[in-house]
Amino acid sequence: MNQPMLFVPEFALLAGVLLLFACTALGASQRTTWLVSTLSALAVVVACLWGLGLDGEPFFPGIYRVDAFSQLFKLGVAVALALCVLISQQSASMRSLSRVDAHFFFFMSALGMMMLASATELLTLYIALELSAYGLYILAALHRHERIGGESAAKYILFGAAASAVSLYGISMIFGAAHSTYVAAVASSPMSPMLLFGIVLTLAGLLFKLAAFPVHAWAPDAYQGAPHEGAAFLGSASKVAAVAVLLRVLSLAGADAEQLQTMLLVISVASMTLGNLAAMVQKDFKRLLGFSAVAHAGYLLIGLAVLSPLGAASAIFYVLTYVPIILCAFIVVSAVSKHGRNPAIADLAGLYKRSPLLALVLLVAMFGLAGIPPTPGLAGKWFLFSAAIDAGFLWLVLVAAVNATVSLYYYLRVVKEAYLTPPEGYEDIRLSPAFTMASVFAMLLVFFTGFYPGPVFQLAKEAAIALGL
Amino acid sequence: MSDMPILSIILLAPLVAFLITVVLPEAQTQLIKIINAVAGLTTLVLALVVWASYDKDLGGYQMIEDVPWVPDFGIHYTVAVDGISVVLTMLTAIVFLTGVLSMWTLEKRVKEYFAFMGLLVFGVFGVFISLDIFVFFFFYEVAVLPMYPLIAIWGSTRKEYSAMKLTIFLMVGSALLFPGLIALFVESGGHTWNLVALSQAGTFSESTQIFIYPFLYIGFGILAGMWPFHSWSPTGHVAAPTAVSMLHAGVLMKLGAFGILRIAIGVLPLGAAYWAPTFAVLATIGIVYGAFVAMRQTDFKYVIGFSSVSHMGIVLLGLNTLGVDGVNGAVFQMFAHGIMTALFFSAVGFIYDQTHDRDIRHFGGLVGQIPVATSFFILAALCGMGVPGFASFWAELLVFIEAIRVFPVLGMVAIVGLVFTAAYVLRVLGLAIFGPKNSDWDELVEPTPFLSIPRIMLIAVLLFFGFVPSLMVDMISSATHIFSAAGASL
Amino acid sequence: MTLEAYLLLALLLFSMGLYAVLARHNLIAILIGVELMLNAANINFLAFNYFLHLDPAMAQIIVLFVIGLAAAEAAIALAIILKLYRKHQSIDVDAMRELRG
Amino acid sequence: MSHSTLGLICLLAPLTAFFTALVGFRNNHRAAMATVLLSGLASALCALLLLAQHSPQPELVTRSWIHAGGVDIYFGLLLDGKTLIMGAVVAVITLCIQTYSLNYMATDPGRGRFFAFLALFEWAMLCFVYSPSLMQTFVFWELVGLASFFLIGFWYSKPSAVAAAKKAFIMTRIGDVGLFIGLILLFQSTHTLDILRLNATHFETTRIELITLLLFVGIVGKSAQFPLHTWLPDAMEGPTPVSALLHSATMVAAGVFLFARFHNLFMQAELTLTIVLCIATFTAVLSSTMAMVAKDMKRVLAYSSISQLGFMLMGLGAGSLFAGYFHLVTHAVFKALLFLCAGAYIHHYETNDIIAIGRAGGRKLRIVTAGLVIGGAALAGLPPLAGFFSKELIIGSLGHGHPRIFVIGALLASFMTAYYTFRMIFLVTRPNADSEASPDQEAPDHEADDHHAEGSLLPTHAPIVLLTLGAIGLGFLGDSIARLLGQSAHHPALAEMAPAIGVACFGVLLAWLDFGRSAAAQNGFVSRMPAVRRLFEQGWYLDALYKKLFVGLAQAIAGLLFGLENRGFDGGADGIASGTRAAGRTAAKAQTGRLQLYIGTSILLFAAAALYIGLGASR
Repeated sequence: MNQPMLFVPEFALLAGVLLLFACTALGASQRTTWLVSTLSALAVVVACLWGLGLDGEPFFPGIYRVDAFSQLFKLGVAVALALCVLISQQSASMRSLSRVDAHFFFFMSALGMMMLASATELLTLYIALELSAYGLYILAALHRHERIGGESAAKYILFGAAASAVSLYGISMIFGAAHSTYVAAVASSPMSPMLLFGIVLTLAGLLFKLAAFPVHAWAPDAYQGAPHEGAAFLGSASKVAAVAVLLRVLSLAGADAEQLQTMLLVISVASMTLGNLAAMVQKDFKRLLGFSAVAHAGYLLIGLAVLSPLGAASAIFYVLTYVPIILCAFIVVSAVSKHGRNPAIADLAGLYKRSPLLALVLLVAMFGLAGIPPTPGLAGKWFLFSAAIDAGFLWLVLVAAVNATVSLYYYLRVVKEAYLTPPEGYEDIRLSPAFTMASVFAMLLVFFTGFYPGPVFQLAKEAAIALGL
Repeated sequence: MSDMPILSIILLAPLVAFLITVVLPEAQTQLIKIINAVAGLTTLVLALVVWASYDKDLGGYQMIEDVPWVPDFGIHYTVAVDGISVVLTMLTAIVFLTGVLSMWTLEKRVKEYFAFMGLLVFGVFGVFISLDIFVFFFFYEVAVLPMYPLIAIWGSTRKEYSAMKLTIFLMVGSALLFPGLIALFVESGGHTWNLVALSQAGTFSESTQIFIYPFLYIGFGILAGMWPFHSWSPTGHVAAPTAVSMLHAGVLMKLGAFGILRIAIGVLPLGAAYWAPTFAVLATIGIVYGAFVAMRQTDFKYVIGFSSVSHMGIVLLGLNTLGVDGVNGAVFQMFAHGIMTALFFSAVGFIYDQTHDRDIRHFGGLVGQIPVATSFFILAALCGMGVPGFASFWAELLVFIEAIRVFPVLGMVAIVGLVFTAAYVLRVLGLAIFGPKNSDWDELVEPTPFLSIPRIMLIAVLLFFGFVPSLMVDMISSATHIFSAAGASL
Repeated sequence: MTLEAYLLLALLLFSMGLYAVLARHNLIAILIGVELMLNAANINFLAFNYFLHLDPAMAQIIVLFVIGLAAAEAAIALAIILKLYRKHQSIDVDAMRELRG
Repeated sequence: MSHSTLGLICLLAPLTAFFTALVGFRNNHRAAMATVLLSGLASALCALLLLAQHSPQPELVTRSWIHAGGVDIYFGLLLDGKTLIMGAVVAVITLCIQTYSLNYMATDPGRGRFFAFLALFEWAMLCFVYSPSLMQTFVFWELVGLASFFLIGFWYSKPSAVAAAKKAFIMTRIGDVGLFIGLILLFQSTHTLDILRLNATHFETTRIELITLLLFVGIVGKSAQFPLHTWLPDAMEGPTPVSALLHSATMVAAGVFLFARFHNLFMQAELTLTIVLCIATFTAVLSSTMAMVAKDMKRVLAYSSISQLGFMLMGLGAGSLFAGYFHLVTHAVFKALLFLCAGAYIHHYETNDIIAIGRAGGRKLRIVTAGLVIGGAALAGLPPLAGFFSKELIIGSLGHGHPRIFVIGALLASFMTAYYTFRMIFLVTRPNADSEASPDQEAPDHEADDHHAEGSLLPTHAPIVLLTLGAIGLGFLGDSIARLLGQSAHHPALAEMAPAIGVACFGVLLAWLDFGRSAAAQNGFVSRMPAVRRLFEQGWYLDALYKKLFVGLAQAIAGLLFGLENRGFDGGADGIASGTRAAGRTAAKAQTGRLQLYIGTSILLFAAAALYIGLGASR
């Protein structure tokens, strides 16, 4: 394969970035920008689909790997990106001045995420991590109702910067212990306390991206404070990228780090329990999703902690199928939101009457998050739990399953609000074609993967094998 | 006929009805009802075809369809029927059709109602015919969750609380099933989810079986209304609308018992043998407990709800005997109880729809006011008491015969429970159906012939298998004769 | 000086940065603390590179990149802090307690 | 016609009639009644034909019902002496009562339903009688109970009738449980439920004693023996033909019939037989005492039924199949007669009170009164009526090798039977002139007469006459019945009979002194002892005791479990739920909003983890 061809998905994305930059610079209208951005995102999806089979190292050896693993994650990011820009036509929750710029930041951040999936060198990884984060920091700050937007963004960036500093400090120790920043070299170097020390500290920054305990506190705030589309991107693409990079880094920790596994298991249990419990009492729908994201980080960490090929494949499957599900939720958030305000759970009242399609989308999202078939949530949990039991962690599965039960309580509360409460005092919602399209597309993805998880799992498994586990 | 994927067609019929219902505009209520009735009729006809074409002498799993689903994880879409599945598929089809017909007068949010119901039935069919653990669980969850909106939207009496309670209880059951079911796969070497392959003797060591079995038994048992995890069931019954109660008690609770039989006992016979005495005690407590609590209830549906706890106790006791007659009886009881409870709820629902009252003390002498409608209730009550001539008599007989053999004391206690069953059933009859009439309800009207159809169908089935039980027992025992060998070796 | 001394220096710098992050009330001071932490990592890189006799370009490239990234990060953070200041008329971290629970 | 065809007609005619009458002719009483009557006629004819054509060997017609696993259940007909006699008795008496009901129920709005359930009862009873297997016996035993439930509770708007029906069903159900367990144990011991084969089986002692005791529990329930006898008097809440048919002549006899059916088994169990004798004797005496003070005509007859059933069981328990069985047959006839007569009075005078009937001029219904006297005499065991022969045989069989206490008990009961029977007869036929009877009371009499003159009296009188003839003549058929049963008829010597005749005559005499003679105060010797009278009137307070003890206990347990359900299970689940929500609130509080706290905790935890892991690896 021709070397530059390996970079096609990134090129497509880069082209999108440049186009959008041009739009911003030339003062294009909001509608034009949206069209350009949507078409570019579509092109990126196509490029990623085309690029699924690519394999090779485009630049210097050992720095940037294009393989089944990276390409699958790029596809995930691209799909998330496409859906997010598709619903950003109005962006009622953003300041009107930023609505054009937001698309640029989407693409920038997505570029960083795609590179994260391929990075096999720690500096590259760090740069990609930061690149992906900057766009998100800015997006998080664009909420029209700035009071919470400013606070959440400030907390997000300062917390993120501190975490990334810790990460970098960790990377410096890995560098010192392994004498190299290449993942392959680190993986083959002898295990030393300093190396492990470095790995743990590096993980701090990466777990921050996943919103796992104890670096989860930004998530509910940022979900709540970011404009809806930004939060959607934060909740979907960022999660994908986080899993990608965590899998890369953990695969270099090797198999003999039993304590590392213990730590990840503790983090997993703490994340899911804390996230689910706190989500139960939330009133703001987006904040609820933020806490639920913490809980899902916990589920994902099961696969990451087990770190068997099956565990990795399950985590990949889970996070990829999680994308359309969480986007379903944010589509509803965005569509229900009035004048860009954050919808409380009570604002979902009577959705079945106000917009049956949205109600269905919400139902799919909630069932998906709760792991109820025919959404892929069940298959995802099933695979993750299989990996855990395969590794001998029956108790973990029990804890996770009880957690899933708790989570059902608040997901059903949302469903109840949408389907039971009469729509008094709320007017009907007219969906724009873009929203209808996004809804249908996201639901199709959910149902396809739910009814027929085979192909995606196959891709996930190939990705896990490509990871070298 | 043999190369037609008849099981998949049965499975897909409610799904197709679901999809059409979702697509149709909300105002087309009549069309939606007709489509669902057609789907119900289709499944019933096909279930009859399956019944007729199942070769009882050959036994085992027949009409197998096998398609890789998640090949990288050994998951196959494998469906097949044995004698037990045939019976339960038939039960589901009957309850589906009669459930649709019972809700013919529904006017509130018709489209969504039938959509959820179609989804639920789809899941139930899937459970009864699947042979792959993942597929089984997939359908199991599909069947359980629509109960939430069905009860919460169309129910009555603390409907949201009940719906949530029911769902959470069942999810706790699932929480136990997750580790239990997956452990089967892992412990067997991680190659297959196929139930037949996993059932091979020697797949699991005895200690493994003993460890995993309670996860599965309790996990499924919660859905089967197993004492002491039963309290979701009466609450749910009371809150649910008629057809949902019918499906809930008629079919859904059977999923739990079926899961115990097919997976817990089928795959882990040694574990079952180890735990059987313990769980038989719980089942017996359930029988007597349900009857006693039913004696104090004042709501029609609570009485029926606790009678379900009691009757499902009989099913569970039968399963725990691990003997061929006990299991035959248990499966027969699943069927009979399914039809009977559907009839019960259908009859009560008819009365409730007119009166919006279910307190038995507010009624009296109903039989004089609406003799036809109450006669449905009386017949269901007789069946509930295990009166001969109704299907449940034979079911209970078989269970008790085996129970006395295996657990003499428990068996006797369970039989003594029959007295209390009679007591609470007659209490309801005496208070509400007979006795001095309450002239508040003089204006009650009889069901139209069309509305009587589903009830008459259910009665006909009960009487038919009450008079010709051999048809049923032959079918069931074509699957359980394998069981007897297993039982003997224990 | 030995490697250990440099590492200790870096650790000290990191701790000072961390102290600033945790103890200062001013958001900009917190940001500066983060910069200190990043520079601690930079010292680590250079020290390791020097004492372990690795390819001399490696750590320099890393450090240059990190400085660039830190600057970009600081720019974004300052922008956000500025925005916050406009709304709240304060950049005290204790004033940012609306999002909780 | 072959025997199987006859048998099938005999069994299926009532079933068909039941469904036709109940469902088909729901709104057409005439057609329903006609159908049922026709089916009754057909059954009676077939049963009689079968009896006439009996062969010495038992015949078996069966069809498999369930065959699976270890269970093989079949249905069919067993034609031997016991079943043929009983079948004929049941069919004929049912026919008589159906005919009688034509008048009795003529104006009842639910008469179609009434006849339908009569047909259901007949079907169940005949299938029970002709049953070749214990399984079938049990099935129809239950169905007989069910039919009886519906017939007792026929006037469903009367709370007392509903309560009586419920009581009857539950109390017999208690017995059924015993029978059911016994059946299952029997099946497990022998792997068959075939009656002929069971009777030919020899058992190990303890096992058969357990099994027969359980079977006897069922008999106690169904045949209303102490301590489960209290439902029978209440069952008189049903229409009188029902009482005649079910609760005196046939249904309650089912228990005794079952005993006779398994006589061979019971004979193997010494202990059971002793218990049977004790209970039967005690019941006979106990219920006779209650009959002596009862004022309700139907209640008197009901108590007498209980005591006569006790007599039958005494005979059977004493080892004489023939004695018990013979009494079963004769009792069925004369008790049905007595009830029909009672029904005629009650229907005519619209009261159940014996004294009121007498004062209203009961003896004016001549045919009825004749029937009452003859039936009563038969009941009292006066020669040469039917009851005399059978009762003599029972007392005679008790005399052989059994403790004297049983004979004394039997004689005591026999004496009381004669006393209370003639008390009733005298109260009806010789009303006290000094009583408060005023000429006005004649008036409703005439009205009633006119009222009934509209319909023919034939349906009322024909059965009475027929049964009167039976009560007179049946006693002389003892030998043929014995032959059919395969037993030798034992004719007790006069010396043996003397005490029994003596006590019976003494009883009649005493009744004459207390009630019959013109100067009598019509206040029995029992009534002169108020404490005893109250005791007897209240049925020895057993009903109250049961109500307090068992019903109260059951309700207490139910209440306890009800509370457990609500507070324990429901409350527990709700408690867990609210606990989780509280945990949720606490967890949400951990999100303090303090950025520095977030960062500090995170870095602290990660540093700790790094140290733990790093140092752990170096160890």
